[in-house]
This record gives sequence, C-alpha cells and structure tokens, in this order.
Amino acid sequence: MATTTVAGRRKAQTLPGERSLVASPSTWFVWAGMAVFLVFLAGIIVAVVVDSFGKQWFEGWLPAAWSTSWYSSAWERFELGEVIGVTVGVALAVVVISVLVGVPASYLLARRSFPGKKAVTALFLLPILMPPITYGIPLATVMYAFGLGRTVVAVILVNLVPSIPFVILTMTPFIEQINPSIESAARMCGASIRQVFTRVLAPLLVPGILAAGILVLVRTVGMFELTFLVSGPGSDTLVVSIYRAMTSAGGGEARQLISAMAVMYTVTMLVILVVALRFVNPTQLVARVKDARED
Amino acid sequence: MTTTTAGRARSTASLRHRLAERGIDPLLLLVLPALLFTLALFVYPFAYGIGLTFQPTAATQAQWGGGVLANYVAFFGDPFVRDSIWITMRLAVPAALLNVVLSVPVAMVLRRKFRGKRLMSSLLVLPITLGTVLTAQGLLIFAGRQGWINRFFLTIGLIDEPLKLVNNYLGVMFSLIITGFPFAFLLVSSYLSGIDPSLESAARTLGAGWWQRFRKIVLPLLAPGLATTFILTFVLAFSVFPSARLVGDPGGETRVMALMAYRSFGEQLDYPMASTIALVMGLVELVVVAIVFAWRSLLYKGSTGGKG
Amino acid sequence: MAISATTFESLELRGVGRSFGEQNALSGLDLTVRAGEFIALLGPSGCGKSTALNCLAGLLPLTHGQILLDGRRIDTLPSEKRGFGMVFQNYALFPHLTVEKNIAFGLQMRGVPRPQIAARVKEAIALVKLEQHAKKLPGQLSGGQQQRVAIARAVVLEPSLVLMDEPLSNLDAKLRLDMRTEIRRLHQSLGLTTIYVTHDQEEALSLADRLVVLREGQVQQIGTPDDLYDHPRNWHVADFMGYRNLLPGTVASVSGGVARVDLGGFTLTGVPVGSLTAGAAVRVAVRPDDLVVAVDGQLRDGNDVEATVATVEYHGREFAVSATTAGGRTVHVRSAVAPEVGDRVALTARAQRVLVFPEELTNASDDAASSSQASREEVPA
Amino acid sequence: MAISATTFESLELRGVGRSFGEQNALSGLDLTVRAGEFIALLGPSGCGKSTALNCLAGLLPLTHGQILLDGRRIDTLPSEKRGFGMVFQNYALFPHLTVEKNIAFGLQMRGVPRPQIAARVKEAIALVKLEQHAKKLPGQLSGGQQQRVAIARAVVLEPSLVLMDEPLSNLDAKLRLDMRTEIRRLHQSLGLTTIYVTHDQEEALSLADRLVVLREGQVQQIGTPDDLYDHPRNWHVADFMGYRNLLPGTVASVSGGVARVDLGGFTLTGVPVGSLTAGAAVRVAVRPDDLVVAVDGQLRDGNDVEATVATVEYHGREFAVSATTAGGRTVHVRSAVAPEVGDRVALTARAQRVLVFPEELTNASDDAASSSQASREEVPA
Amino acid sequence: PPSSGNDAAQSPAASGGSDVPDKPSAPVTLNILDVAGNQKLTGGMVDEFVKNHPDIISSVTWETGGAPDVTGVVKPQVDSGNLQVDLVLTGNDGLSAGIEQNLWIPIVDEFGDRLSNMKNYIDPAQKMQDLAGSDGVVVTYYPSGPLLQYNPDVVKDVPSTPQELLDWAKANPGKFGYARPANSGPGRTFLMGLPYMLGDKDPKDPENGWDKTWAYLKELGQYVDNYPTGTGQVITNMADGTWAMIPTTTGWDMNPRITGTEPNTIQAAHFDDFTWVTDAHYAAIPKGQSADKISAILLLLQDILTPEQNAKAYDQGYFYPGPAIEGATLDKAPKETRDAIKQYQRDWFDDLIEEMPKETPLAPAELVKAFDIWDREVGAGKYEAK
Ligand SMILES: Nc1ncnc2c1ncn2[C@@H]1O[C@H](COP(=O)(O)OP(=O)(O)OP(=O)(O)O)[C@@H](O)[C@H]1O
Ligand SMILES: Nc1ncnc2c1ncn2[C@@H]1O[C@H](COP(=O)(O)OP(=O)(O)OP(=O)(O)O)[C@@H](O)[C@H]1O
Ligand SMILES: [Mg+2]
Ligand SMILES: [Mg+2]
Repeated sequence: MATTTVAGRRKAQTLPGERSLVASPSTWFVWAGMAVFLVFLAGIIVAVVVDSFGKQWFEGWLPAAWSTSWYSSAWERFELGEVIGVTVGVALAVVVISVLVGVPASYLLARRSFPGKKAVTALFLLPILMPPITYGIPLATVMYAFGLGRTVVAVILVNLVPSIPFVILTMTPFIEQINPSIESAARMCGASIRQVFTRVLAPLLVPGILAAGILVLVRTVGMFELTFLVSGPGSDTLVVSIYRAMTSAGGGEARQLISAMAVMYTVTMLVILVVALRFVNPTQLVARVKDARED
Repeated sequence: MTTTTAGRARSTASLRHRLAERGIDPLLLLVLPALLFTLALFVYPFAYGIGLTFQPTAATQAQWGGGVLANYVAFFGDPFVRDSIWITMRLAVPAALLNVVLSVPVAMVLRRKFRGKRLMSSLLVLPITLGTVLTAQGLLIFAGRQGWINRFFLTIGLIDEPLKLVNNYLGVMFSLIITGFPFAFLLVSSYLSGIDPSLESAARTLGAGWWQRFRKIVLPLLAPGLATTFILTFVLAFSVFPSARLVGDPGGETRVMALMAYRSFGEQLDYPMASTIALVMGLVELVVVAIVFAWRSLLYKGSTGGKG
Repeated sequence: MAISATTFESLELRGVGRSFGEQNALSGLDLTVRAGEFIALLGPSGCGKSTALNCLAGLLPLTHGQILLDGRRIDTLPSEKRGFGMVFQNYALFPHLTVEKNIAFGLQMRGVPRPQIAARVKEAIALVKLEQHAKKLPGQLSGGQQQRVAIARAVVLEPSLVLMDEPLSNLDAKLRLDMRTEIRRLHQSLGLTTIYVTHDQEEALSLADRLVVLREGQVQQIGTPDDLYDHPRNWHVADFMGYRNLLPGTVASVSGGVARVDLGGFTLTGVPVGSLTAGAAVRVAVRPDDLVVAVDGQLRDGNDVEATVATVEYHGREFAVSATTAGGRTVHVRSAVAPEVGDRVALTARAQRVLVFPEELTNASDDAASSSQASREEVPA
Repeated sequence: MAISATTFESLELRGVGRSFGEQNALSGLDLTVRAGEFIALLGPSGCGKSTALNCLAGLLPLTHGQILLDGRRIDTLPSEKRGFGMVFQNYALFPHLTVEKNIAFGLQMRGVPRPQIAARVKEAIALVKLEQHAKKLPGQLSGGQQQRVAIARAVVLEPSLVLMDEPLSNLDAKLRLDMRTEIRRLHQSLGLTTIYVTHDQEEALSLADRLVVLREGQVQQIGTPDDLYDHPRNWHVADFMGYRNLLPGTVASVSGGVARVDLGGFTLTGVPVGSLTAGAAVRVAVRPDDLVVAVDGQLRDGNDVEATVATVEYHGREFAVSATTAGGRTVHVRSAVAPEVGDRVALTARAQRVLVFPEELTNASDDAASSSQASREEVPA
Repeated sequence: PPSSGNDAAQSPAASGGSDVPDKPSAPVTLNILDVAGNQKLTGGMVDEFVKNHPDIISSVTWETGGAPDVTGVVKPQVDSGNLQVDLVLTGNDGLSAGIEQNLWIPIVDEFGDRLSNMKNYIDPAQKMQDLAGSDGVVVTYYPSGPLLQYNPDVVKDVPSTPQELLDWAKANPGKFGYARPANSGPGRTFLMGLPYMLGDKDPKDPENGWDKTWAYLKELGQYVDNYPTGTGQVITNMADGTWAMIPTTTGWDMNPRITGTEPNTIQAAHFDDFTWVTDAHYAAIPKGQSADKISAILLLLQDILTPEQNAKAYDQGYFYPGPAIEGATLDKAPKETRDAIKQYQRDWFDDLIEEMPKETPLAPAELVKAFDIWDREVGAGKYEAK
C-alpha cells in the first residue's frame, strides 16, 4: 500500500477523541453548562475588577470615570501591606505545622489498627463537621487566658484546629496507597523508623502533602470566623480586614473600596495558588496520585 | 519468656510482641501531638460551648421554662428559630445535590484526553480562590437589577423587567454553587479516576450504550464517592453565612441557622442561646451525615478495579 | 438452546494500523481469520498486541486500514454494535455485580427476554463450572474463578468472535495450566473463533491454530505452531520459539545448504535462513535441548563448543545447565546428568537443529526494550 | 573488597508460628538452615509463605517459637538490627531514588563511609549488570531490570541471609527464565544463604538445595529437589511436584509392594506411599509424561486406561493431550504424535511411576482453595 | 505591636478612682477600638491631642469593627484579664452590649470629676449621656432623622407623610426600601421615628405601644422587595437606580454624596411633621485597665470635649452636625470640612434641627426587643413575638 493513499485515508478517518465528541449530544450539553458557569464566573470577576477601578459607577455598562484611588486608599487605611504579610505568614505557618503534626498521625491511622482507633478518627472528624461558632468563643477565651490574644501565634493556633484534622483526613487515603513493602524494604536495609520517615516516606508523600497543603492554605486564607475572634491590629488576616471594612461604621465602606479589597484578596490567593500549582496538578488535589508517583 | 494468655492458644511471644500484634507499640506516639492538640484546642472549648447551652439566661428561662433545658425548649418551641433548620436545609441540600450532580458529567467529560484539558480544569477550580466576599460582591454587581446580565437581556429584548437573581434564595444558591462546585468537581474527578476504564470497555463489548454504561457501571461504582462528596459540600453549604447575608434575603428565604446563631450572639447577646443554635446546627449536620453514611453502607464498596 | 457461536465466513484485516501521535503502535496487519479458528498474537510487552485486539473490538479507532466481516466493513461500527466478546487481561469484572449478574449483563443489554436470560446464564455458569459461586461478588472469588467468569460473560452472548487479552498472565503456574486446558476445551466444544493475546510462547503453541508474532507493531511471521516452531523466519521469532541460545557471529562460509559461523573462539554449522554470504553478521539460534553435553566426545555433525559449567538447575528428570564459552558467551543446555559447576564440557548440536539468521533486525538490546517498556507505562493500556 | 556474605554457622527455626487472631497463618515450622544453603518455600497462595519470610525478617512479630542464629535468639530483634537482606515480590524499590541511590541506601543507613559506599555500590551494580542504568529511576526500568536492582540492593549489604518473596512472579515467561539463571549465578558466586518463596514448582526445583512445602500454614515435607520430585510424602506435595493426574479411588488389593486401585471404571497399579490396606480411600498420582499413549497395544506393567481424547495441545516437539475415561475422569498425557480429538486411546504407565497416597488430607477442593484465597485478598500481603 | 503593659507601674486600677494618678507615670500607648465609624469624627481630635501631649500618650493605634463585635473582641480580653483594647468608641448598641456583659468601668461615677467638660453638652447630647448611664461618655452627637432621600428622576410627588409614603410605595412596588434596622443606622432611625409620626400609644415601648407602627411597617413591607443587612447596600441600590426612595439621616444624606458613592443629583426631603430620634457615640473603657492608661484616657476625653476639638466632628457630614459640646461651631472646623459641608448640606437642615422636637432613642433592651419584633413580624413576615 502506497504511503500517499495511507496518508489520504488517514485524513478521511476519524480519530479517537473526535468521534465521541461529535456523536454525543449529552457532551454538548455538558460543554454548554460549563460555558454558562464560566461566563458567570468571568462576569463576576470582571464586574468586581471593573467596579474596583471605577471612580463612580451608578448606571450604565461601565463606570463613568476610572481611578485607582480605591486601591491606594484601601492599602493605606487598612495597612494592607502588613495584612497581606500576616496572611501569607499565618497561612504558611499553619500549613507547615499542620503537615508536621498531621502527617505522622495520618500515617498511624493509615497503617495501624489499635484500640480506640475509631474514636480517634471520629475525634478528628468533628472539628471539620462542627460549625466554628460552637467552639470559637471559648477557644478565643483560652487564647486570651494564655496571654496570646491578638497575637499572630493565636491566629495560627486557632487555624490549626480545623487544619490538622483536615490534613489527617486527606493524607490518610494517600498514605494507604503507598505500598507498605517499601517501608519494609527500608527497614530491611537497616533504616530506623525515623529514617524511614525522613528518607523514604517524606519524599514519596510530597505530592500528597502539597495537595493537602494547598487545601489547608486556601481554607486558612479564607477562614474568617476563628481568625476574627482572636486577631487584632497587627494580626488581622485579609478576610478579617475586609470584613471589618464591610461592617465597620454601621454602614460599611464604599462598595468600590470593598471591591478593591476583594480583588486584592483574590490576587493574593491566586499568587499563592499559582506558585503552589507549579508543583501539583489541580485534579490530583484530593487523593490518588498513585500513577504519578509510580513512574 | 513464656507467658500464657487466658483462653487463647499458648503463645511464646514476648509481651512486647503481643502488644504490638494488637497495635500497641511506640509508634502510637505519632498520633499524640495531633491528639493532644485536638483535645486542648477543640474538645475543651467545644465542651465548654455545650455546657453553655445548659446555662440559659434568666430571660429565656422566664419566657420558655424548662430549667437547664430552657434553651432547647426555646429553640424548638419558637417557630421563628426552629424554622431556620428547614430554611437551611432547603438551601444546603439542593446546593450540595446540585454540586454533586453537576460535577459528575463535567468530571466525565474532563476525564477524556483533549487539548486544553488542564486549562479547563484549572478554570473550573479557580473559584476556590475567590472567597465569599468577592463572589457576593460580584454577584451583586453582575447579576443585580442593574447588572450586566439584566442589562444584556433587556437590551436584546428578551425580558421587559429585570430578573431578580440576587438578594433572594437564588442569589445564595448561585454563590453556593460557585464556591461549592470546584470542591465537588475535584473530589468527583479523583473518585472517577479510581474506576478502572476497562470496566467501561468491557461493558461496551457486551453491547452497552453510553447511557447504559453510565447507569449500570459507572454510577453504582461512583456512588460511595458521591456520598462522601455530598457530605463535604453539604457541610460547606450548611454553615453558609456571609453569602446568606450578603446576596440572600436574610430576613426571609435565607434566614439560615448560622445567621440565627449570629443574631443571638452578636445582636441579642444571648450566648447560651447562640451556642444552642450552633450545637443544633452541628447535630442536624451529623444527622444528615449519618443518614448519608447509612445509605452508603448499603452500596457496593470496595475495589473499583482502578489504580487506587 | 445450547450456547454456540454465531458464525461468519471470514474476518479480514487489511493493513490495519494504529498510531498514537508519532508512534506506530501497530502497522500493516494483514490477516484473514476463518470461522472457528484459534489465532494467537504473540510478542513481547509493548509490541502492540493489546492495541490490535482493541482495534478489533472497536475500543480504539483505527488510524489505518480496514476490518471486514464477510466483506462488510465493520471498523466504523462502535464496539457495542460489533457483537464480539472480549476477555480482558485483568478480567474487568463488574465488582458490584454478582457472578450471575456479570454474566447476564450482556444479555440484558441486548434486550433478551428475562426467562431466556436466566436459562442461558445458568448454562454458561455450568459451562465454566461455577454453579456454587453464582451469587458471589467477583472480589470473593479466586483468580482462576474470576477468569472463568470473564470467559462465561464473553461466551454467553454467542459472539461471532472472542478476543482474549493475556487472560492467564495473572494466575499461578498450576492454575495457568488448568485454565489453559479449560480454554482449549471451550474453544473446541463451542467452535468459537478466538483471537488470543499472550507473551507466553508455550501458551500460544499449545492453544492456537495459527500464531501471529509481533515486534514493535510489525508482524514478524504468521503461521501454524509447528511452522513457527521449526521454521522461524527471523531470530526474533526464533527467540520467542524457545531458541534460547542466540549467539551473534559472522558467516565464515556457506556451502551445501549449511553455513559455518564464526562465534569468536569457536564455530558452529547451521542451516541458513534466507540468503547469506560469507562475512555477513548473523545470529546463530539453538534450542537448549538441541545442544547436548557430548558424551564420550561423541560429536554431532562436527558441531561442538568447549565451555565451563556456570550454573546447574534441577528440573526434575533433567538439568538445565548454563555454561560459559571461551569467548565469554553464555550458552544454555539441557543435560540428563548433573555436571559440577566449573567442569569443562563439550557441547554439541546437530547442524539441522542450528539456525543461522541474518542480523537484520535493529538492535533489540536491553536498552531498547527497557525504554519502550518505560514509555508504555506512562499511558493506560 | 569484594561483595561476599557474612556467614554464620546455622540458623535455627524452632516451632515458629504466627497467628492472626484466630487464624494460624503459620504453625510449627522447624528448620535448620546451614550457611550457604538455598532453601525454597513452596506452596499455594495463602499457605503462609510470606508470613514465614516476614517472621524471619522481623517485619512480623512471632506468636510462637523462636529463631536462633548460632544459638543466639534473634526473634526479638527489630528487623533493621538482624542484618538480613530481602527482595520483595513487587521489588519495593524506592521510586524517588535512582538505581544507584536505591542500592546505596542500606549502606548509608549503616553509616558506611562515603568512598566505600561508592565502591561497593559500583561493584553491586556490576554484579547485576546494570552499569548503563545506574542513574535511572526505577520507573524507567523494565521488570527484569527492577528485579536486578532489588537483588543488588539486598546483597550489597553482605547480609548473612537473603530472603526473597516470589521475586519472579511478575515477570514475562522468557524473562523469568533469564532471571532464574541470574539468581542461581549470584547465589553460587557469592555463597549467599538464601530463603526463597515461590509457588512455582519448576522454579523451586531448579534453584533450591532444599525445599519446604507448605499447606495452610503447616509444613508438608522438607527435602532435596530429587527427594521431593521422586518421593513426595503426600498427594498435596505430589500435586506440587507435577503429578498432574491425581485420581481419587479405593484400594482393591495390596501385595508385593504394589497396590491395585479401583478408579471407577478402570484400575491402576502403583507404589503405595505409607501403609495402605484394601478399601482405603486413596489418590493415585501420575505425571502426564509418565502416562503415555500406548503404541500397538504395548502396555507397561499391565497398567492401562481406555480414554477418549478431549483436547490436544501442541507444545513444540510433543503434544499435551487430555482425555476422558469411561468413568468421566480427565487425565493428562504427553504424546509424541497428535491424536485426533474424539479418538479412543489406551494410556499406559509403569507401576513404579504411579504413586498411591492415602486420602488423608482434608478435602482441599475448589471451595476451600477459593475461600482461603478470597479471604487473603482482603488483607494486604 | 504596642506593649500590652502589665508591668508594675501600670497595675490594674482598683475600684476607687483614687488610685488613678492625674497623669500617667510614663507616656502610654493606646489601642482604640472603633465600632461606630467614630474614627472619622474623633480621629483628628485624638491626633491633635497626641501631638500636643506626647508626655501623656506616645502613640495610638486604631482598629475598627461592627457594633456586634464589641463582645466578641472585648469579652475574652476582660475575662482573661489580658487587655489589648484600651478604649472603645461605640454607639448605643455596642455600649449596652458591654454593659450587659459587665465589660465597662463606670467612668462617670468614678471619674466624673475629671471630666468637667461634660457639663457643656448641648441639651440633646446631655439626654444621650443620661441614657447611657455611667459606663460611657458621649463624644459626638447628631439628631439623625428620619428623613427621606429620593431620586428626582423617578419620584415626582415627594411624600410628606407616612401615609403618602405608603401610597407611593404601593404605586411603585420594589422602588422603596430600607435596611434591616438591627444592622443599619438609618433603618433603626426610621423604625424609631415612626411611632412619633403615626401617633402611637407609647413610642418608648415597642412591645405594647407600637401597634400602628407595626401595622404600618407590615403593610409597607408588601412593597419592599428585600431588606439588606447594612446601609452600604441601600446606598448602592439608590446609586445604581434599583431603588428610588429610602429613609435617611442628615449624615447618611450628605456623606455618600461627598465621598461619591451616590450621585449628587439625589435629593432629600422631610416629613411635614416628625420628631428627631437622636444618636451619639460614646467612649468606654474595658474593665481591668491599668491606672496609667485610665488617667491618660481621662485626659484625652476631657480634651475632646472642648469646643475647639469637638468641632472637628463636622467632618465630611457623616454625623452632621456632629459636635456634642456647646459652642463647637462650624467655623472652628478645618477648612476642608467647611467647604464640603457648604457644598453638600441641604440649606434646610439647620433650621429643621432647630425647629423639630428631639427624642432619645430606645433604651438598648427595648431596642433589642424592637429588633426582634421587626425580624419576626416585618423581616420574616409571619412570626408573632411571644
Ligand atoms: N493510549 C495510548 N497512547 C499512547 N501510546 C500508547 C497507548 N496505548 C498503547 N500505546 C503504545 O503502543 C504500544 C503498544 O502497546 P500495547 O498496549 O498494544 O502493547 P502490548 O503488546 O499489549 O503490551 P503488553 O504485553 O505489555 O500488554 C506501546 O509502545 C505503548 O506505549
Ligand atoms: N495481616 C494479616 N491479618 C490477617 N491475616 C493475614 C494477614 N497476613 C496474612 N494473613 C493470612 O495468613 C495466611 C497466609 O498469608 P501469606 O501472605 O503468608 O500467604 P502466601 O503463602 O504468601 O500467599 P501468596 O502466595 O498469595 O503470597 C493467609 O490465609 C492470609 O489470609
Ligand atoms: Mg497488553
Ligand atoms: Mg506471599
């Protein structure tokens, strides 16, 4: 068979992906749904961005005049430079500590059965299921009682309350997927438990830790209730600042100012996330990174 | 060392070995930091919060009676408060369901290989960066009476009156979907990736069309994962607070439990009552979670033949 | 109504090929299958066996060629319309359905009436002897039993063609032997046309009417088992047919239908496959059981090698010996008596049993094999 | 410094046992291993082979018995202190480390100085012939190469004992053969004491100095390969030693060192193993290659069966035939010529080649085997 | 962060005022929590005090929040004896929340003699001080409302009585609205102003004396499409044309136009006959405060209550007029303020403030009751208060 005819026929024929796409109306339905979702999303984001740059925007498609003054005034009024620094610092600290404390615990839950394991698991589930308001105020009192009120330390500590269980719950299935005989192999090579952890498990868990870390990061940056109760000037995170701006003075700040702060919040979050996503694939955020790990 | 354990086959192993066999060994120390932390910073305050619910204010006691249980009597006796359970459920259950149901086909489509897949999935998970404030703000501006959506539809003559998309039930629903969908999508995608694609191939060679493959193979295998996803998105939706307040109708359709708790806490300064509402919130959540888990336990669960 | 194959006259593959991007996983496969035939596709990992099977099943669209069933093109039909049965490498049993329901699945999809389904499922279960396990879930079955469910699920539809993808590779040595006999029995009793993928030479030889040997997506040889066994067309096929000794060398002389090959330190005489001239790079292929330890210097056709015994393995009745020649080559030999490690022995082979192949294949060394394998693992099979 | 085993005088297992809750995965294992020996543990899936190995390695605490190395108890030592090497079934290579670093890992753990590590790793890599792949990650290697890394990683530590858990079970038929030779070579050249787990009879026979056959946690027989091959102690061991025909019957008569067994429709004469009396339930064991198709009615020892050919498999040179006797029994036979399916043939065997075992084992039928396998699959191996 | 100061020199004051020195032993730093938007009004005064008296207060940090945050923030600090907030500036609601939780030092009782300028309150401000009791000190005051704000493009016949407002809302459903009173100053002013206009039995008793008001609000509610939580959203609705009429106050009429969140084309009107429901901001000191800081705060407050300082409360019209002290006239305010006020104030404001009667708002406990009734019967629409 001559090459030319082969090439010709190859064109005429359908390739794997195409056929299924063309054939199924349901697929188009899904694509349409996604398009609507994305339009909504884009609309929301663009609207806020436009609003934050609008001097005044009462009616019409776009603001009558443009300005960046909302950003500068928000930045100065709320000392956002410092606030963003605190936010990033707190988020990183929470991620690091919750990983350090949570991963060993999830290792144990993944690998061992021991008396009371069910109870311990349930205990770790509760802080995620319970609304923070049920324990937030007494928790804040504890913080103040230890003289930690309004310190960055307190903000980190209260954020650890839901974060550690979160790390434990997301990491447990992850560790379960790692072949235990790899650990056995390390021990047969003479590695102590600590060495098994640092030399073998830790590198293997990196994708999972990153995934859990990112989710914790997102949750911490977005956590309002608990942070608010113990933070103060110098330890406010970005959400708390925005909240204070929205609710202060009875009526709250101008809409555009809030928009500007919301945009800065999102940009901060995006920057953090983009940096983190350089290391993980978004669809692998939750679990099962097995195939990636094996090669 | 030879020891005898009562009623069991004689074991010549050392005590250390036998304890280790039951899972008690020094490795248990690994769970200790997390456990201590949770006990100190969660259990203690949580117990305190529960204790608070049994210390009703004098006013509550006078009005509702019931002694130490006055808060609960008040909660369930006052339709204004009690109804918020229903109002919250009416929001959270459909929102969680919608998120789960919508993410299944999307995850299915995005499971295929095609160009731009990664971009697409990144776009879909983007909203987790937005935060509730920006979402609420955006919805108000974009979908409000004067927003671009209404303006567009009015301009092309599709409608005469602006649609009411925010400051009501719908607005909160939008916000819950925008913030909840990415989570549901992420979870469902990962569960889906655990289903061995060769099962679908097998079904194809047995003559099953796409719907039959989905209905008979994928769905039953995905169901336990969907239950977990439902629970997680439900928990997120159930404690909805800022969006109920900002884009909802907080006096009416979206007077959710979190708002009621906040009202007691911040406006009426009745902490015991606020704790009670929050605790009932947690209990209602646990009930729903228990129901879903009970249903889940009826399903097939086990290996889905996949990589996981 | 007994289960029996719905038959056809012939299944024709014309220049069937499939590429993934730049890579040709399979190319130019021409094959005509007669009804009732048992065809085995044989080749190393990553050679395109599964690709060929998936193309036939309709699970992968072709990129080249056509598939015709009795002259009618079927390669554009979706797999659910082709009416073939398939047994997957990992069984692909539906884990949430009982054995019974797994088997009934295909019948339900075809809208067979309920009582008829029950009858046919019962029959299929009896066929694979799983009566006691009908209500179990696949997870509760042993590997061999799962295998049988997969087969029953495929044959209950009375498919015109059954495709099997390494169905035995996950089983125990003993179980593998039993299941092989089972498959043979089913094929013979139902008259199913079968295409069977394997990388196990013995399995292919023992089961198939005809073998197709593949290498890097290219057909190497098609023929009956004894054809391939005795007359491999190139050294790659020979390798798969149990010619474990494949020694590279240079042709010293060709005369009288035999070639004398210089193997660096010693020479061997053998039958050239294809035309060879002196000086050509060749591979000399000898089966371990054709290379025997010379007793009392009793050489065959003057074909002998001096070597030092490196390892001796007991195989029950006979010994597998590996020995190192003067040039550092390792040769594998069978022996009835066990020599000592370190013994110097003379090995000898009949010239007709020695095949000389041109070194025409690209170097399929360790490296190439491993890199193709590594790349394979990145994509789902 | 060449890699060589650090030796010991003897390793003694005294009544070693391990239970999981109620279930005895292994019980009463008594075995003394001499330095340099190659011991194979053989048995079906779930019989406790891995359990035994893990107990030795210290990865599982014993529940019964002791392990002594030169008289010193070692069963209470943690595994990292025992100084054994282990090769795992799935290799268990560290996926994030290169071949080199995988092999160096154990040396680093023992605090061996850096230059010395480099030298020994290089030597070990040369030993398993992976020089070109030293910098690759395990995921980039083929199965056989990974296998060799796993072996190198274990032997570089010069362990006094190497434990191998079905190291070849994941490999291709051809590769399996090559790796077997490799392991044999390593064992012989390094003088490593090795305990090797497998469910492949051929593998065990070809590699081991002594075999331990297990069944449901119980030792069935310990002996040299030819011992077991020719004198299995019970039919379970025989089953594993290739006596594929295991026909239940009743003893008709015992006389002159042979027993005549009624097999329902035909009788066979064989050598009784253990004391048997007339009327005892027995299993008659014959190897397929000991049961030959009688040519021209030429019977051996008057031992013959009439049967109908059911399947014929080509094995290159010879044919594997299964035939059905009058009583509906299936027997497996080897034959040099291919009979037609449906032919009636007479099969014959030498009486010394037929073993008669008491049916003393509990019924290890399909059911028992499958349920033990199913339960096994719920726990990680 | 500034030192929390729990060293020996700054040990907590005992109940008697005698332990508190006239002047702090060393300059202190102050953390001020503003939950009323009061920083806009008093920020300048504090800055000036700090500038002039570095020996008393070395520096000041501000933090802001909403009235409901008072307890969330201050209570854990008071309970644990570890104060991070030194001075709270709050409205009536936050002040009473703190009183309920027993958070405040009774300044007036203990240190009234050091705050002699409190004698110079203008009359309605004095009434606000009386309402607060001993735990807070009025720093700024305004008569508030209720007034109406409307979009002249839509509203042609401006209502001048509640009935006319109702009729207009009925004719233009969805075009009038106000925020949930619990979260909105104008909302609660409207709520508290209605009983006077409608002639209810007891304008200070929402439970029993507001029959007409509740009936009126329920009927009006049929034409209101939703009640936002916060005045911000109300202003946005007004600015973008979603609504055409809202209740307002002097400050809320001026400030959004000055800051540009509302177009200056928006007009204001007043009912023909109404009573101002006044409003004020208070300063309060959390319990457990050190003697030095109390001393500094007292000096600061005394200074704020001088006419020269208090005049800064005119600010940007947010609390128009703002000062609580006799003689704190507009001409004492900074020039920017004077210009803004001149441009944006309605020319009828000053006369109307002179003319119309003024009443203090509801006492906090009554106010909570009113909010509760409003939430149940107006906001949610169907729940009878028990
Ligand atoms: N979906 C795919 N995308 C890209 N390449 C693929 C894909 N599937 C298979 N290949 C490539 O095609 C070649 C043939 O693969 P195939 O699965 O047919 O091998 P095989 O002969 O079945 O091997 P094995 O015995 O390991 O199953 C391999 O080199 C593989 O890398
Ligand atoms: N952790 C465990 N808990 C409970 N039972 C176990 C555990 N590990 C093994 N078993 C049981 O012990 C028995 C022996 O298991 P083992 O893994 O030693 O079998 P094996 O001979 O290695 O089988 P295979 O050839 O399949 O690897 C099995 O019946 C298994 O069910
Ligand atoms: Mg394949
Ligand atoms: Mg095992």
